[in-house]
Amino acid sequence: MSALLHVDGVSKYFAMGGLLSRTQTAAVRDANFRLEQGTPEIFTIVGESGSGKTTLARMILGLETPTEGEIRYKGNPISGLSFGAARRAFMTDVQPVFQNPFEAFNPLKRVDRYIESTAKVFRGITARADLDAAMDEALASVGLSLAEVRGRYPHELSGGQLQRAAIARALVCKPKVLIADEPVSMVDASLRMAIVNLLRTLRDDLGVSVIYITHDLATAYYISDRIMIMQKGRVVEMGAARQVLDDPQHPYSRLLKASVLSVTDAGQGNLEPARDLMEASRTALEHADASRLVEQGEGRLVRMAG
Amino acid sequence: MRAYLIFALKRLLQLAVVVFAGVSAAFVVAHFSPISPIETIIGRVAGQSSFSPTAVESLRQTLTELFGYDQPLTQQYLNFWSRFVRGDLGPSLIAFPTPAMELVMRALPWTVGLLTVAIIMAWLLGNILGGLAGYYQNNRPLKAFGIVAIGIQPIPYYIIAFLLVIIFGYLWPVLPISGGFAMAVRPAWSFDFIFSVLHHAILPALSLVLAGIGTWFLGMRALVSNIVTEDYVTYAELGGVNRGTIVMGYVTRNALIPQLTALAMALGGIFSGTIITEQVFSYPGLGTLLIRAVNGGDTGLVLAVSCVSVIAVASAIFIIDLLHPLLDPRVKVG
Amino acid sequence: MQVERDEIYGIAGESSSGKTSFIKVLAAAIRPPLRVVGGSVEYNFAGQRIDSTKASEAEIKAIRWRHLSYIMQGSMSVLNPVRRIEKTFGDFARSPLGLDCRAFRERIEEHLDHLKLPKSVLRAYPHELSGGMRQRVTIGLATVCRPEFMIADEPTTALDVVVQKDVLSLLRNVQKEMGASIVFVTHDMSVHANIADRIGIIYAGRLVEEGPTRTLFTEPKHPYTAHLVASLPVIGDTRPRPSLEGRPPSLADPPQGCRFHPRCPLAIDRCKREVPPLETVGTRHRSACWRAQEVEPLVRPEATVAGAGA
Amino acid sequence: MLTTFRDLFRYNIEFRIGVVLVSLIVIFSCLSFFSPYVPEQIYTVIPDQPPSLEHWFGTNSRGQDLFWNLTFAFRNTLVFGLIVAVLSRIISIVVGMTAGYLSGWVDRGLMFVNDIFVALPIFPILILFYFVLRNDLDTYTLALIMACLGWPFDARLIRSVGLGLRHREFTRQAIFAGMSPAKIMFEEHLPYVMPIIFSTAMANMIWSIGFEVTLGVLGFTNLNVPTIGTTLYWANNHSAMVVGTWWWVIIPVILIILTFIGLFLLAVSMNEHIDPRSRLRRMGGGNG
Repeated sequence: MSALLHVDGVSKYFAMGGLLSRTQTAAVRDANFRLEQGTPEIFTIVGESGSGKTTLARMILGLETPTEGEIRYKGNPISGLSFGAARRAFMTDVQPVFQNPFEAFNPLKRVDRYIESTAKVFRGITARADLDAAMDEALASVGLSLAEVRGRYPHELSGGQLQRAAIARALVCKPKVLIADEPVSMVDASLRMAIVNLLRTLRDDLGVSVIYITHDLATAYYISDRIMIMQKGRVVEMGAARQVLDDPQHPYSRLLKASVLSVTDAGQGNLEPARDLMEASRTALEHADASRLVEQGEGRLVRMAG
Repeated sequence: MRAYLIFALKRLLQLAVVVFAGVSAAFVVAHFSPISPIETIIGRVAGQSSFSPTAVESLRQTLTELFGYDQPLTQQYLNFWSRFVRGDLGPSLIAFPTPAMELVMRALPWTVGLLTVAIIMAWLLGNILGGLAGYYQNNRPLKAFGIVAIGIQPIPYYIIAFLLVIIFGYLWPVLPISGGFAMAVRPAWSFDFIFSVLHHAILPALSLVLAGIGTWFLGMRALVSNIVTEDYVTYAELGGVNRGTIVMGYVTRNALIPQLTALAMALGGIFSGTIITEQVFSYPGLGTLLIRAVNGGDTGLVLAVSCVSVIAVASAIFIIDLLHPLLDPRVKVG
Repeated sequence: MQVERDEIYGIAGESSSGKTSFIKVLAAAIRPPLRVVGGSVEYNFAGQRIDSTKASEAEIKAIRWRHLSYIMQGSMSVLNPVRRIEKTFGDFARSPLGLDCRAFRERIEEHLDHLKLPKSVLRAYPHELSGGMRQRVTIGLATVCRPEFMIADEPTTALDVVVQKDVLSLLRNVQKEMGASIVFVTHDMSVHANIADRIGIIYAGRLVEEGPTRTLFTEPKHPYTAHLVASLPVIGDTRPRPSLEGRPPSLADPPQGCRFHPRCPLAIDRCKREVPPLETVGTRHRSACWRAQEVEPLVRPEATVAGAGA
Repeated sequence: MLTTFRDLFRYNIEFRIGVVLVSLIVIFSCLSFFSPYVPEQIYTVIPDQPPSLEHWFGTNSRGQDLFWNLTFAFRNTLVFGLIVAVLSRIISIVVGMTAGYLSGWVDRGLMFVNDIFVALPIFPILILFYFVLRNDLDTYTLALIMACLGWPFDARLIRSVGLGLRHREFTRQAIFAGMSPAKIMFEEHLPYVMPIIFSTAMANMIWSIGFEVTLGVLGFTNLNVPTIGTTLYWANNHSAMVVGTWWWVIIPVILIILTFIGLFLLAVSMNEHIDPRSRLRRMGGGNG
């Protein structure tokens, strides 16, 4: 099998401070993973704020250049494609969905403007009827219709509708990979599952691979095929989602799981923080420089000392 | 402390660049003058009075060096800088043979004094009143002051000074409208002299305060009326914190930070306003000197005033910038 | 609704459901253009009754912080950015506590120590602390006078999961120890599940259901609650989760009758015309639905998991 | 943009007063096209006549009808202010938007230049230009110089708006919808900057006209062209206040103050409309 997307030893350092007192912080350190061609999956990157998950997503989208390593799409490195045809071809295949649906569209412009622009630029459609057909098809796949969206301004749609319109915008150019950065964290609870379920439909029905970036282990467990857990820029554990979350190995993964507020024992007031796991994950972070990812079989990787 | 020093050093670098750019610009503008100044000036000086040939020769030499048409451009530029650093821009023309720099240095304290007093008064008064007006939005006198401020604020310095001259010079002549001190008083550290200086400074200072206070008042009022809706103010009110503490420690304290930045940004403009005002009141500062120099065709003096102005303003901005981190703990020093 | 002593009452609702306005009423923080149209909020502090919608400024000021304190949303913006934590403590707690400088300082240090916060935070500015630290400081600030009643508005929303759990547990412990009551507002049902004793669900400005936490999660009697509870995914459970269609109504122009009817799968004609009253449907359990008895949990909790939790 | 103006006119009394004042001044200056006199000619009427039915604003010591002369003066001054405002708006939009959207080194470079311009005391520099150019310093040259000096405050403001917009999600949405940087800057972002451009244009006119008047009064412009500044110059030159021809001074001063207040009210009300926080300081910043 050939790789669709290959993140190969990618690190990103940000320079802090000015000319005289420059320090470097690593947002992402040596991240490796690949999505295969022909097998669409939901690949989840989990981490808290500051874990580097968003930076990694930005690098995959080509918005940020890795300091080390390389990201290849269908074998071609994506860095350096800032403008031009190659960049356009890449953007046709890899599309983003952002966090805040209320911010996803310019409040002063109509929503369909973006869907139309995507269809025009990336699929080269020019005829009015073809454009409408392409837009309607994309909107239908997210449970909306062109009639509902055409001529509407963002404030006329609900958060759930906007997020679906944003996904439709990405789908209009028939991408292979969708990068969804916290797509439901700003959506109201009653509308949230509609979006999450939609991501699953995209994988199953349209064959789109989704890189789902989240801090929420519960939805990750619910929809992901594979999962990658990041702590302060480092991948600490990776593997099949159910397997990893049912039985996390790395102390940090275990801490994250232990910190999820369970609803199954509602009303029990079970709030004791897992102090021992906090300590263990802190220790693991301190010794992270001398650790490496160890293969555990079935594609499962766990960061271990030594 | 070390971080602060690094921060200060960086600002110093910025100051140096501004001074360099400003002085260079002055040189370039003077250099590309279509008028050839040297012989015109020599001719005028020599024709008007009977100076000693050596003085005339020294003037010719200075001017040749300053404008230095006999040398390559880079050399002229370097010469200009070396003279500038030594503080020697040649003798002035209007008060020949007093060095131009000496005239500038004599005028500088007047301008700086007037400017400092006027800025501090306008800034403090405007901010205090504006802060109160922003917090007590239904207070009638403060509302009325706001309307007056909107009326006065856009009037340029010159017109305000001019109006004051009309009022206190012609309609109700109670204050001196010209000069830095009375002719009859000798400059000394005497009560009479100081009183006379203060007396003469009232109108110029008043016109500067009038021109400036509206800006600060309106700016502060807008800022404060925003800050009172901030969470930390709401929270303090919910917490039953003292009114006085909220107004001073929460609202005003936070609003002062952007107002200080605004002061640094406005300084160039205020300086221009000051020298315009000086000219109207014949105040013995840089402004009056500059106009005299222009009317007298005194290139060296015009250059000296321009360059010193650039340095003065840039240094003042530098000092305000240094205060900034002391007022705002969030500014990253370093 | 009533909030008892020594309990945490959770208020859940989506964005623009009116929960923020509601707690403003509780906190006596209503300012124009907002206006209390009717009703009253009665507190019973140390035997004294006070109605926060009618009490004078001075009366309110007298109970503030001593009896009634707040933990606000967004820990970054509730602390004055140019004031050291120490001074902020002084501003809020100095006069209610009525202690002299030394004793006050000792009291605060003791209190912080109790909350497992280092003394050094007193010398810090808010921006120098992490999000979790800041939230702990605001909890410290709200509890230093040992008030009887606290209002907590989304206190953990911006925090990461690990820190969130830590902060919640701190809040819970402080509350238990002081025997205070807390009205806890958040949209996150999983937070409610773990901290609240009872929960009130607000939809489009109305209280639609109220009951003990466990009951609401296992036997919701309002279709909206049923959806909210069912849409929460659980680790170890991959059954499909239902989602709710439509959008929350605008408060300026709410639908006639039951405000939930346009989105409700159980809606009947009556729901479109008549507003359902809040009626008792079980022990301390009330619901505003014409068909409350027919509401079933949409996803049955797995017996084993529920058993393990009990 | 049009609805913004309509709302402002309906709800904001300051804006309404501003519109009325500025309209009156514009109409007044447009009357110059119907003037029976040629502005450069002197001694066409009896000098030193106080205001009367025949000469509404009186006549000056140079034998000119003040009413018609002032229509020319205001036209020239307003046109000058407009040229400066338009030119400096163009510079500040280009610099501000580019710095804000592209950020990085481009931004740092442009803002460095910007900071130098902010720190320069403009008046001595204008004087220096006059000193060098003398009579070559006509209205258009002066307007060009002023435009080159009058953009940095506003460029910085536009940049900060652009910088904020750049990080909004809809900008990234636009990038991935295949829009070019130019399209994003001028179609997606420009609408947000338009109110600022309008508001700062008013403030900029106050600023440039203030300097023009000052230079004119000091006699540092072409004195044969009637402007507000030269009008006051000639009044001073003939010691109008001493001689008693007060109308020669008072009327232009009142009119120019009304102009300034009108422009200022437009700027302020627009500014408050955008965001009360976006500061008023620029207006005082370069007040001359």
